Formats: sequence, C-alpha cells, structure tokens
Amino acid sequence: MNMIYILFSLMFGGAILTFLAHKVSGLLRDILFVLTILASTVLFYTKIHTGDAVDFSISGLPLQWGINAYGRIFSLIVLGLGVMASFYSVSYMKGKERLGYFYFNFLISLISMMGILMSHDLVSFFIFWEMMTWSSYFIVIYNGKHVQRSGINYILFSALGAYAMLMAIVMVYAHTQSLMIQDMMQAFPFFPVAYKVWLPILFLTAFGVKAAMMPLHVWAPDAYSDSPMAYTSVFSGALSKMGIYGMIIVFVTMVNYLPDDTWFRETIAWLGAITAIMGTLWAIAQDDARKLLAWSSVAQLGYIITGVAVGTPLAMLSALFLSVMHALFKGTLFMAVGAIEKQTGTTKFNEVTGLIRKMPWTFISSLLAIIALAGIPPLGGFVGKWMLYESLINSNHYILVIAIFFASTSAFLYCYKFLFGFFLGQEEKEWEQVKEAPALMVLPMLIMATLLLVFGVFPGIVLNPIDLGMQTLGFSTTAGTFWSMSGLFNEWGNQVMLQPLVYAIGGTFLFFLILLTVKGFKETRYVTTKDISSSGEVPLEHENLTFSEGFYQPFLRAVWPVMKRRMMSYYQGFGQGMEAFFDYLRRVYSGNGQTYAIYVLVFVVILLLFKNSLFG
Amino acid sequence: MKEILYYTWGAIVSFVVAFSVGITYMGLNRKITARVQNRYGPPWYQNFIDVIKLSSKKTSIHHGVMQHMGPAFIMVTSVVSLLVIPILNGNKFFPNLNFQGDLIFLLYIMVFGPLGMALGAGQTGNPNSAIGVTRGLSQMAGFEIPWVMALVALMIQYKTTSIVDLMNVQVESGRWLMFSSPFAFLAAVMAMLGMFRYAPFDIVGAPQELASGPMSENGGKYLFVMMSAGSVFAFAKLTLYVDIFMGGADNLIILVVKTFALYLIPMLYGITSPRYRTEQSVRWFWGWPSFFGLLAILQAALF
Amino acid sequence: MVGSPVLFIAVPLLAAFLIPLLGMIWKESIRILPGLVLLYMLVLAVTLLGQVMHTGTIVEIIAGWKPPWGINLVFSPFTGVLATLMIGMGFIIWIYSYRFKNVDFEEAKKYFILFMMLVTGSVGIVLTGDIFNQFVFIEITSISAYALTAFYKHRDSAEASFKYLMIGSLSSMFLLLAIILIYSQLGTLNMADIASKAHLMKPEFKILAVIFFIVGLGIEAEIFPLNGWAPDAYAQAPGPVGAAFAGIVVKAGVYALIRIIFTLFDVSGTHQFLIVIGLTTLIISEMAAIRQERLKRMLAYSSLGQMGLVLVAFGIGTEEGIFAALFLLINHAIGKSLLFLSGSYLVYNSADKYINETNGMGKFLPITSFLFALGALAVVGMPPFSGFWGKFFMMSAAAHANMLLVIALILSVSLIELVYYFRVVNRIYFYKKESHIEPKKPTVNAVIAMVTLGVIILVIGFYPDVISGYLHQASQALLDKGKYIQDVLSTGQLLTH
Amino acid sequence: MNFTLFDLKIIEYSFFITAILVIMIGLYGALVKKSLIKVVIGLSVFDSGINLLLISVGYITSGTAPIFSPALVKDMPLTLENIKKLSAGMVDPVPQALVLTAIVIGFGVTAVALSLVIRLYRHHQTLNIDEIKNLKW
Amino acid sequence: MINDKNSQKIVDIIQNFARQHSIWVLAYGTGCGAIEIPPTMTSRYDAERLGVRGAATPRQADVLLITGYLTTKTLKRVIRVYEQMQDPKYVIGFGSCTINGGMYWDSYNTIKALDRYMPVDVYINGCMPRPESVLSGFAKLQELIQAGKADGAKKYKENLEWYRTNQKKVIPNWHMPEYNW
Repeated sequence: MNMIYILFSLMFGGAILTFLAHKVSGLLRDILFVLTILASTVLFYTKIHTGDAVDFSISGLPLQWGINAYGRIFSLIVLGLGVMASFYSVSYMKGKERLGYFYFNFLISLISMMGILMSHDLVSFFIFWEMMTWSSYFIVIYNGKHVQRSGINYILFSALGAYAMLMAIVMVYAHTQSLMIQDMMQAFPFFPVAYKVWLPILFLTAFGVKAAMMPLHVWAPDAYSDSPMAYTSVFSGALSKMGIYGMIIVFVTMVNYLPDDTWFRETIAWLGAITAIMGTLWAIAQDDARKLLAWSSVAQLGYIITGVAVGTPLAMLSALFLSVMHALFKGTLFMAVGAIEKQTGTTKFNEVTGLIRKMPWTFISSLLAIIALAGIPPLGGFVGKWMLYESLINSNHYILVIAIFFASTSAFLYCYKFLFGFFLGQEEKEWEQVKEAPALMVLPMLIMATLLLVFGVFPGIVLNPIDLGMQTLGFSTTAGTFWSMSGLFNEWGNQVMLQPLVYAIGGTFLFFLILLTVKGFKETRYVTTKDISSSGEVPLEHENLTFSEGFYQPFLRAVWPVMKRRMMSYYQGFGQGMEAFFDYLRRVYSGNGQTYAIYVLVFVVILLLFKNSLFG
Repeated sequence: MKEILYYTWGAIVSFVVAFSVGITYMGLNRKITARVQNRYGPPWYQNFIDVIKLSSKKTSIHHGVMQHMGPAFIMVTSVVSLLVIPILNGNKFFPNLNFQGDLIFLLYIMVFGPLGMALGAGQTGNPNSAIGVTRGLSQMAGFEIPWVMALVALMIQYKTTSIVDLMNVQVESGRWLMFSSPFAFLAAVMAMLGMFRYAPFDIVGAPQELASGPMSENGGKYLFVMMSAGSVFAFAKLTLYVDIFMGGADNLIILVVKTFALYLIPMLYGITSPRYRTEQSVRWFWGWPSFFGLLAILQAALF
Repeated sequence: MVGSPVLFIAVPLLAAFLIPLLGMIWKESIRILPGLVLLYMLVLAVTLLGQVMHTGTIVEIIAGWKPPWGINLVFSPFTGVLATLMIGMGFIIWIYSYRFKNVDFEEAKKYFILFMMLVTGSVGIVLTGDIFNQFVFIEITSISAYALTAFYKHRDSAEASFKYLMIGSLSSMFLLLAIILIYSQLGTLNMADIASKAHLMKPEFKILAVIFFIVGLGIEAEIFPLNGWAPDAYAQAPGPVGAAFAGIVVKAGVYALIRIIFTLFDVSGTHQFLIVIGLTTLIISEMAAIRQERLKRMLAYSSLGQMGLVLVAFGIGTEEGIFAALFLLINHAIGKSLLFLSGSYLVYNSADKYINETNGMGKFLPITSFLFALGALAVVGMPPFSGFWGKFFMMSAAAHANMLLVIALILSVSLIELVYYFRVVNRIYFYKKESHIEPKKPTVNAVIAMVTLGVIILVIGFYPDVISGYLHQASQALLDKGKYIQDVLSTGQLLTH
Repeated sequence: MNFTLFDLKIIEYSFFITAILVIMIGLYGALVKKSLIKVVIGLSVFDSGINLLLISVGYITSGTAPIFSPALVKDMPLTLENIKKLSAGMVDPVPQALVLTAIVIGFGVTAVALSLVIRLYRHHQTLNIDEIKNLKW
Repeated sequence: MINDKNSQKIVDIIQNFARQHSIWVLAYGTGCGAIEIPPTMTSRYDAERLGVRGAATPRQADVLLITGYLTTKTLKRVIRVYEQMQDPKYVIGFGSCTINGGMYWDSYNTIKALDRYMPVDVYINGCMPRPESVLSGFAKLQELIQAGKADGAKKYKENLEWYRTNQKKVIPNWHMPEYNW
C-alpha cells in the first residue's frame, strides 16, 4: 500500500479513534490526538517524498494524490503548527465539554488541509476544501450560542467561495475533460477568452474568502476570535494559508496567461493593500485581544495577498515567507491569548492588566511574536516585509508600497496595545493569584517564538524550501539572486546582511542590558505599580489607573472617515433586503386550497397560451 | 579580525561623536530658544551637566524588568541606526555597517526604539505614560507616511535602496538631492518635524498635561540613558538627512555644520509654534507633507 | 427467474388486504407483515436489478394480453433502480415506523394498510408500461397519501390533506384528459406503442397532451405552481410519512413526468421547459424555506427545491445529466428521509414543531442530532457526503451542455439552502435548551433505520461507485427510447408467434 | 337510419359540448364556491364531465355494443380482416372500461374528501374555505 | 580604579558641580506664592541661566519648591511627592507660611512649621518673596550643595520616626507606602 494512503488512513483513523476514545477516557483521547498528529508528521517527513503520487478513480473520474515541493512549503506550516497546537490544546481544552467533537474536527481540518496540499486533481481538492470548511465551521461554533452569527457568516462566505470554485472546476472539466490541476495549467492558455477571465475570478473568490480578502473578509474577525484559541492559531495560521496556496496557483497558472493581466494584478494587489489598511485600522479600534488579533490576521493576509498579486519572484518569495512567519507569530499570539484566557478568564484589555510578572514566559513569547509581527529586525517578520517592500518598489508599485507601509506603521499601534493591555500597566489584586500557564501551553509558544528569531537571522532555512516550491511553479531559482542563508538582495543589487546586523544589534542590546538592567537591579528598588507619581495621590488597591479605554481615540478620530462605512453593514443590508423579498415571495403559498387550485388552472392556461413559444 | 576591530573602533568613535554633538545640539536648542524668548538662557553645555547629574542620582526605583529594558531598547536603536548610517563619505574609519544596511532596514530599526521605550513606559503603570505612548505611536503613524514617500521617491529615482549609493550619486553629479528632488526633501523635512517631537508636535510628552508622558516614572539613570540615546538618535537622524539630501560630508566639521543647519529647521519651527492635538498633527502629516511626498513620487516616476 | 415484476404489485397489495385479517388473529402481525413483505420485495428487487443489468429489460405481461393491448410491467435498468430505491426506502421507513408512536391497534392497522398501498402505487407507477394503468396507480398512491396525510386527528392534518386532495383530484382530471387525447388520436394506451406511433399525432394535439401530462404529473413531482399542497402535507403528515413522500411518492411523480417527456413524445422545448420550471421551483421554494419557523415545513420546502434541482438535471437531457439526476434523486431520497425521520424525533413532543424548539437537543438526543446533521450535510452537498457527488455530476453535466448560467443560479440558491440547514444544526448543538418540551428518546428500531440511512450516506459519499454503475445503465436505458419500444413490443410479438 | 349527416355531427358534438359545459360547471364550483361541500360537489361534477368526455371519444353514432356474440360472429373464421370488419360498427370498448375505473376512483376520492370535510368541520366549526388557513407560507 | 580615593574625589567634584548647576525644580504651587514662579523662570529673571529648570514629575526632580502654606490635606501629597523623589533631593521652603505659618499662624487646618514634617534645606523669607529672593534662594542652595551641606534627605532618613509621628499627628487616615530609601 502506498504511503500516501497510509498517511490518510492514519489521520482519519486517528480522528475517529480520538472521537471514540472520548467516551472511554480523557487521557486516552488526548494521547491519541497528539499521537495522531505526531505520527502523521513523522510519517509525512520520513516516508513521503517530493514527487510521490498515487492514482485512483472514483466513478470514472481519474484522481491523483501526491505532494510536490510547492505543497511542501505549506505542509511545513500545517503540520508544524498542528503539532504545536495539538500539545497546546491538550492543556488548553482541559476540562471543557464535547472534547471528542472538538478534537475530531480539529483532526479533520488538519487532514483536509493536508489533503488540499496533496490533491493533484480538482475534485479531491474541492472535497478537501469543503471538509476543511465544515470542520472549521464546527469548531467556530463550538463556543455556544453567542458565536452563531459568526458561524453563519463564516459558512456562508466559505460556501460562496466554494461554490465559485465548484463552478470554475466544472467549467474547467467541461472544457478540458480532465480534472488534473496539471492539465488545467497546461490547457489554460488555449481557453476561450471568457473562460480566461472568469476562471481566475471564480477561483480567486474561493481563495479570497479563505484568505480574507477585502470585500470577502467580513466573516474573518468574528470567526477567528470566536473559535477556541487552541484552534484559532491553526485557523488563522494555517487554514487561511490555504487561500494563499490556491491564490498563488491561480496567479502563476492563470493570470500570467490573461491577455492583459496588469489590471487584474493591480486590482487584487490593491484589494490586498486595502485589506491590510482596513484590517490594521480595525485592529487598532478593538478592545478585545481576540478581535484585535483576528483583525490583525486579516491585515497580515492583506500583505501576503498583495505580494502574491504583484507576482514578481521576489514578491512571491516574500508572500510565501510571510505566510510561514505569519503562521508562527500569529500562532504564538493566539496561543498567548488562549493562555491568558485560560488563566484569567477574560481577554478584554480593560479587564486584565499587569500580567508581566505573573506570566513572564507568555510575555516573552508574545513580545518576540509582536516584534516579528511589527516587522522589526532582527526577527523573521522583517525579512518578509523587507522583501515585500523591495519587490513592490522594484516592480514600480509606488503608491501601493506607501499603502502597505501605512498599514505596517499603523500596526505598531495595535502591537503596543496588545502588549500593554495584558502584560503592562498596573498590577491588580484581582489578578494576584494568576499563575503562569501550564508548561504544555508555554512550550509551544516559546518554541515558535524562538523559531521566529532563528528564521530572522537565518531566513535561508525557510527560503530554501520556498525556493524549491517556486521552482515547481515555474520560477527560476532565487537562491543567490535574492537571498542567501542570512542575506537578502533586491533586484537592484542592494543587500542586507542579517548576520552582522543581528550581531551588532544583539551585541549592543546585551551590552546596554547588562549595563542598565543587571547593574540597575542591584541599585534600584522595586516598587509596585501602585507607587506612581500621580500628583502625590496614592492609588488605592482597588483603583486601577491603567489607561485602557479609548486607547487610540485621537488616532481613530483622525482616520474615522475611512472607517465609518463598514463592509458588514452593506452585506447586512443586502441580507435584510433579501429576507424581506423572500418573505414577500413566499406569500405565494397563501394557505388557501382554492388559490392553489387556481394556480393549477392558471398554469394550464399559461402553458396553453404560450405553447407555441414553449414547445414550438 | 581586523575588520571587526575597525567596526568596533568606528562604532565607538561615531558613538562618542554623536553623543557629544547631539547633547551639544540639545543645549544649543535650549540656548537658542531662550534667546528667541528674550532670555539669557543656560550655557550651551547645560545638557552635559544635566546628563551628568542624572547619571549621578544616587537612588532610583523600578516597576519591573521592562522599565530597565525600555532604555536599553532605545539605546540599541540609536546605536544601531548610527551604525547603519554612513557618517562620512567613503571614510574607512567610519565604515560602520552601512554597506549591509539599507533604507528600509533603517526605517524599521528606527521604530524599534520607540516601541521598546513604550514597553518600558507601560511597565511603570503610570497612566500618563501610556497616554503619551499612544499619542507618540499615533503621531508616528502620521509622519512615517511623508517620510516613506520621500524615501521611496529617492529609491525609485536612483534605483537603489542603499544610502551609500545615494551619497555616491550626489558626489558624482555634484548636485544635492535636496535640489534635484525638492519635493522629496520637502516631505522629508516636514516629516522630520514630527520625528523630533518639538512643538507643534510635542503633545507626546506635554509636561504640564501628561507629566512628560512616557518618561513620567523615569528619573535618574533611566532619564540619563534616554537623554543620551535621544541625542545620539537625533544626530543619527540628522546625519541620515545630510547623507541622502545634502550630499553627505567629507569630514566631521562639515557634517556638524550641515547637521546643525538642518537641525535649525525643527528647532526654529518648534520655538515659534503652539501645540497640535494628536489627530490634528496626524491629519497635518497626511495633508501637505504627504502631498509633497506624492509629488516627489510622481516626479521620480515620470522624469 | 427468481420472481417476476408483477410480484412487486401483487404481494404488497395482497399484504394490504391481509393485514386486517391477520390482525384479528395476532395483533403484532400487522406490524410485522409489511416488513416481511417489503424485505421480500427488496431482496427480489435487488436480485432482479442485478439480473437486469446483465440480461437487459424484463417485460412482464399481465393476464396474457400482449402489448400493445394488455397491461405490461417493464423492469428496465431505469425503472428497476427507481423501484429498488422506493422499496428500499419503504423498508427503512417500515423499520422506523415499527413503533413510531404508541398508537393503538386500529390506527396502526390503518397506517400499515395505507403505507402498503402507498408503496404499491408508487412501485406500480414506476413499473407499469401502460399509461392508464399508471393513472390508476397514481390515484392509488394519491388516495393513500391523502389518508396518510390526515393520519393525526389532533393536528391541522385534515386541512393539509384536503388541499392535497383538491389539487390532486383536479390534476388527475387533467391526466385523464391527456389520456383521452392520446387514446382518441392513437387508439392505444401502451407507452411503448404510443412512443412508436407518436409521430402520427397532430403536433397540436401532441403539445396539448404534453401540457396536460405536465400539469397532471407535476402535482406529484411538486413543480412550482402546482406544489401548494406539498409543504402543508409534509408538515402535517407523521414523520415517516413525510419521509415516504420525499423518498417514494415524489420519485414516482418525477419518474412519470420524465417518462412522458423522454419516451412518449418528441416535443421540442420540453427539456428547456424542465430546466426553467425546475429552476423556478428550486429558487422559490428555497426562498420560502429560509424564512420558515417550523422544522418540518422547512424540510418540506427544501424537498420541493431539491426536486426542482432533479428536474433541472433531467432537463439537461444528456446521459451525464440523467445520471446526475438519478444520483440527486437517490441522495434526496436518502438524505431528506433521514432529515424527516430524525427531525420528527427532534420535535417529537412539540405541537407546533418550531425550529427553535430543537435548541440544545444535541445533548439529549446525541444520535438523532448527529444523524440530522449528517443528513443536512448530505442534502446541502458538502463533501465527502453523498449529496456532493450528485451536485458535482450535475454541475459538470450542465457545464458540458454549456449552461453556465444555470450552474450559477443553482449555486447561489445552494447558498440559501446552506444557511437554513446550518442554522438548524447550530441550534441543535449549540443553543441552550429553552423550551419545556421533553425530548423523546428514539426507539431502537428508529435508531436502526436512521443509522442505516446515515451509513448509506457515508458509503455513497466516500465511494460513489457503489451505485454509479447501476445509474449509468439506468440513464442509458432512459435515453435509449428505441430499445425500450423494441423491448416492450417485441415481447408481444414474441408471444404472439 | 333516417338521420342526416348534419344531425349525426350535432349528436356527436353535443357530447363534447355537454361534457365541456359540465367540466366548466364543476370547475366553477370547485374554484369559486366557499363552502367545502360545494367544492367537493364541484370536484365531483368536474369528474363526471371528464368521464363524459372520455366515453364520448369511443362513441360511434348508432354503433353496436362491443360484444362478439355468436349471433354476430355466425360462422365467420376468426381472421384479422373479419374481426376488423365486425368491429367497425362497434363502439370502442376501451374508453368504457377506462371510465368505469375512473368512476370508481372518483367515488373513492369523493368519499375521502367528504370524510375530510367532516373532520375539518369538527376542527374548525366552519365550512368556509377561507377560514381554514392555519397552514400557510 | 574607581574605588581609588583620589579619583573618587574627582568624581565627587564633578558630580557636585553637576548637581549644583542642574537644578530641576518640582514646584508645588497651590499657595499664593506660586505666582512668583513664572517671573522667576521667564525672561525678566530667567532662572534657567543658573541651570534651574522645571521638572514634570517627582521622579525627575531634584528640588521640591513649596510655595506657601500647606494645609493638612496638601501636606500628605507633598510628603508623598517628596518621598517619591530620588536622592539627592532638596526642599526649598518658600515664603513665611512655610517658616512659621505666616498669616495662617492660627488657622485650624494649615501647618505652621514645615520643618517639623519634612527637612527643609533653604527657606526663602518674605510674604511673598520677590523673584530676586527666589533666585538668591537657589544660589544659597547651590552653595550648600557645593559645600556638601544640603543633606536634608539624609536627615529625613535618620529621623524618619520623628517626622512620621509629626506627620501622623496632623494627617488623618494615614495610608501610605512605607518609605525605605
């Protein structure tokens, strides 16, 4: 039996066993859950090699599963994050209800993500895509009644995307008589013009939904924030990347062959940029860490979309690199929020403050992740951002780069809000008993944060598989021209050597740290955060002077004209209009038997009157 | 090995220069402000005295480890940006790390410090600090836009992201970029007003309202580090402006002259200005300066 | 030959008459007998189907009257698949309704008699080769359906039943008119014979006949302006009867309509008409469904919509399209029956069957809720469940026929469908139980029935090849009109000589 | 046989015309009348009209009953031509058979309908069809 | 090397010079005397030429300038502010009210001698003192600093118990963090 079959049966079997084991014992369930992911990861990386494929057919449709170098980039995200999140969620979900259900759907969504990456044909791609949708949907609504709205939004938009994709798939199938993605790629240049325009649009609708692209993003903040944090790290980190995965394929194989692809690329790139800007602005406006991170995910995906849409090798490189980085830092951050939620029971900035001394490890990993998110060197985020800017500038997207930069600069605002809101500010008696999260939750965060640092100094570790994957997509190799193990180059020949820079930064940092902190610790006295100079007043213990309401009010006032109109309100208006229309329409079923009989008669009369035009 | 020695040497020298020149500038700022206000003013070396006094404070307090690390962050930023910015034209004693840095790296490393300091300020638990930080970050989101626009205009005009290349362009052609790309210069200078946080953009640390904002819990050694880092950073920024707009400098004296000339702009503008509210200043930066930035980009893209 | 198709009609009819008699002897027998009969029929049907797939159509002549004069039963791959489906559904519904409610002996007796009649009629509609005979079977089905709809005395079922009856009898008159028209023109009632002679008819009369057929059969097939009765009847009938409507009766109606349009007359435009009317039905009923507040009514509207989809698939007219239509048909039979069966336990003790009374049932009725969710996923067409394949085959058939607009319309309507199904699933699992309605645990036999359906959904979903071979042959059989005529008529000739 | 051809046509058409008239009356009753009983009567009348129409299809003016009695057959050999010749004057038996079936069905439907009416009346205490609208939309 | 006595001396000299010429003042100005501070700082008298400069918070300040009377209510704040200042720190009592209560000498809720509650390094006499006197007060303080005699903080630390008793006598509902510099 082929290893790919074994992989899938292992994961499916694991999912079902986990589900069943829930009835037997919690420990067994947890062990099975973690083991399944671990075993499949090990199996995937040891036994399944790039280029492996299996053929089979279902009711006459030839299908193929396999893995190529491009899929391997994303499998890195999926499985890596999956392993981390599995450990995390064992601890995070402890004591909650319906865990069999949760783990089952968790595993199914992982399976389907792997399936998406390993599908070489459109039908299994679609099947796995939909499996991913519903399994993640079931997790989104896991938290109960108050998240219904987000669940419905999510499934509605996902289905919109999925149906667009289905339409595209059947169009391709009808035209090429083959379901292989490879065949579609080869046949695309010979499609009729209408197909050439519509297929990318339809596919991009599908992928844009998952990647939370601008007009289709409205589900994302709610869905991300409302699912359990253990899953959100996967949801935002890996699942949304499936949209990027598909988008890149679309851009590489389809948009390239459009008669005039500039407008297309520009539109999508600008949509990405607007997504980034609006996501950032809304993230700044949030008071709940989950919502903040959710909007921030939307914004980050906006950068990635822009990178994909611009489509030069460097831009593609940056998009892929950012994808990996986003998975890492957003995974860490969502996990940190989960840890805080677990330990304190709330994720609102104005409820919990000053956790830095209670949860130092969570703070450190969040700090590293936030620095990476903000794109500040020497962490991984910078590498991606640098490549993105350089690629935009080199490919003459001048205004676009400003837009992206604006989003990126404004991102500091919410970055700070996140750190300040939870960890800094005044310590309160209410949270005095808060302990650091269990080791199973802290370790994944720390590992991922460390990885961010490593990838920031040696981006080549990640860029190497990305380069291989891009070669699969038809790019020529970028190693040496755009990057080396720890160096970055742009198309004009400018370069950033990260290693000496990082040594310099790290060296000075350590120097001053030792000078100021270690020396200072001995000489300075620790006082509580109640001991502050507030006009001689002594804040009482129950008084919390931390500034958390209306945090960025002035800034939001400045940008309010842009934020005034929400996409959601348009959708809601549309939905309400449709519902009113439906209500009006269903009055056809008046409830009176005679009316129905009259309908019958009228129907006959109409058919008789128009019989010639109908059945001529 | 020898190279590393060179780097270290260059780093130390440029740090000392930047520190002393920066502190002097701050002192001169006070002096000039006083003269403008028809006062005698403190001596030009007043800030040296202040710094020494602050460093010699006997006791101080801390609210947590981030309060120690905040100043370290901003110091690192200042030093690293100083290292990345070339001090002199083609001088082998100041190679620093500029051949490895570029403008985008610089842009990002420059925000490292404010963020770190903001963390330090946040740890103190003083509400004024946090308010000041939010204002500062908001303002940063404002002035970064014209600043980046100016830089992008230069980058696309000269097809490089390296500061050294920009300097070489000016040396070779003999024309300063402030004349050949006037709009970019205009936008950059207007952004500089925000960067220095002098009036009218000094709402961040408004002493009467916010009790000096982010620094309100930091006295003594913290303030010493912050002041010296600020001075170094100011000098680094001015050097950067000189490098990319005014053709760099061949020796330290010319550098000091040019930087001081440039420094006069925010200083004098600040002395004669009242104060903007946060959203006013943000909107100001997104108004004319950004317009000039846009013109600069257009100029670069079209000509 | 293990058995002949006539047994499909004779045995259940006999059983229907035997039930009251046996009931006098042993009360439990009224419940057991239908099951035995249906099981026997199912075995027979499956065996025959396997046989038919190899040897070709079986034509059974009743009482020695050869075609085109006498009544004959045609067990072709197409009719065989449908008959097997119906019998299978009948059997599963029997398992379910074995002890559905604690009704007393008399009522159970009536129920099972009517149920057997319903199955007889529906299977008869599918198998018969005579158009008047089909009319008779339709009437048998209808009358037992009226009676079954009105089964519960305490609900508004009489109202629903009366509406059904009004429209049903009106439509049957149109059916009769059509039959008169054909007979007066061609002098024959045998379908194959009509098909072979249809070109002799005047075109106007042909069109007229088709129109009357569409109206007459459209009632059972639930096409748009004629389906006013359907939501009421589905909602008011007992749960298993709703499932039977969705799984058996409608299928028979659709079969009749398709047979008329595909085999009997070559009227141009009927395919397009099917597509248009199917789309209209689909769109309007889905739009009505999303605004429903009562569970069964919602399911009923959804059922109408699904049938519209099936008609569209038939209207595509290619072999692929018919294959997809059959797939959809089967999926609808299984999925919607499962929904009705499990849904009626979810709102078992509720008088008004409001959707919000299902809130939080997931905790109390885990299996039922799970199966309801499964059915919803299947009906909506989520992979990897059975509904997806039907939808996918349908889409690709439509794409091959270059009907992209149709696909777009169907997909946008599917969005609506998705919303209201998932809304219910959400309620079941993630809302707090608010109403004071006591959940009723499903009986063992009900669980067996529902689980069987669930397993079928999963099996077809993961491995559609289980049925696709049969369906391919069935769709070929429907399209190959000449072979049908030849098969039926040659049997007559064969026996004449 | 002292009918003119015209008269023959009149008689033949009169069946159709009557049948259609009856159908119309039945439809009127079923669709317009508000009383359930009248609706049922209308349906029944409609049914009869259809039956009349059906039976008139097979009618041949002054045809004989479709019975091959020994007197009729006499000693003709039963060849196809002979049968055709004999049956030419006969009324078509098939519609009659059909009508018989249809009448039975109509009877059944009417019986069910009336029983439903009784149930409805018990439930709603009215026979006005406009007031029996619990199920709608 | 740093520990060497001579070099320590040099460091001391430099530090004293710096402290002497960089006086950051936290002006506590609820009393009427606060009106004299602006003229002192602005162009007429320009205290900045002596290195005197306003500080925003007690953490940054060297000198606590108490301009006028203190009520029992404000005394608590002043003590708090004083204790938050970082060593070396000095107090300047400004006006007669700080010396002996001045015109409020028999008021029921002002304190009369500031000396009883916190160590004062320099008093500036007058009701109210002119900016010239203020400047002379600063000059006196500079002298004291140079001579190393401005050791109010040390006194406060040594006699903390005495100060506390006095403070607690006049301040009701005392709840303040312990002072343990």
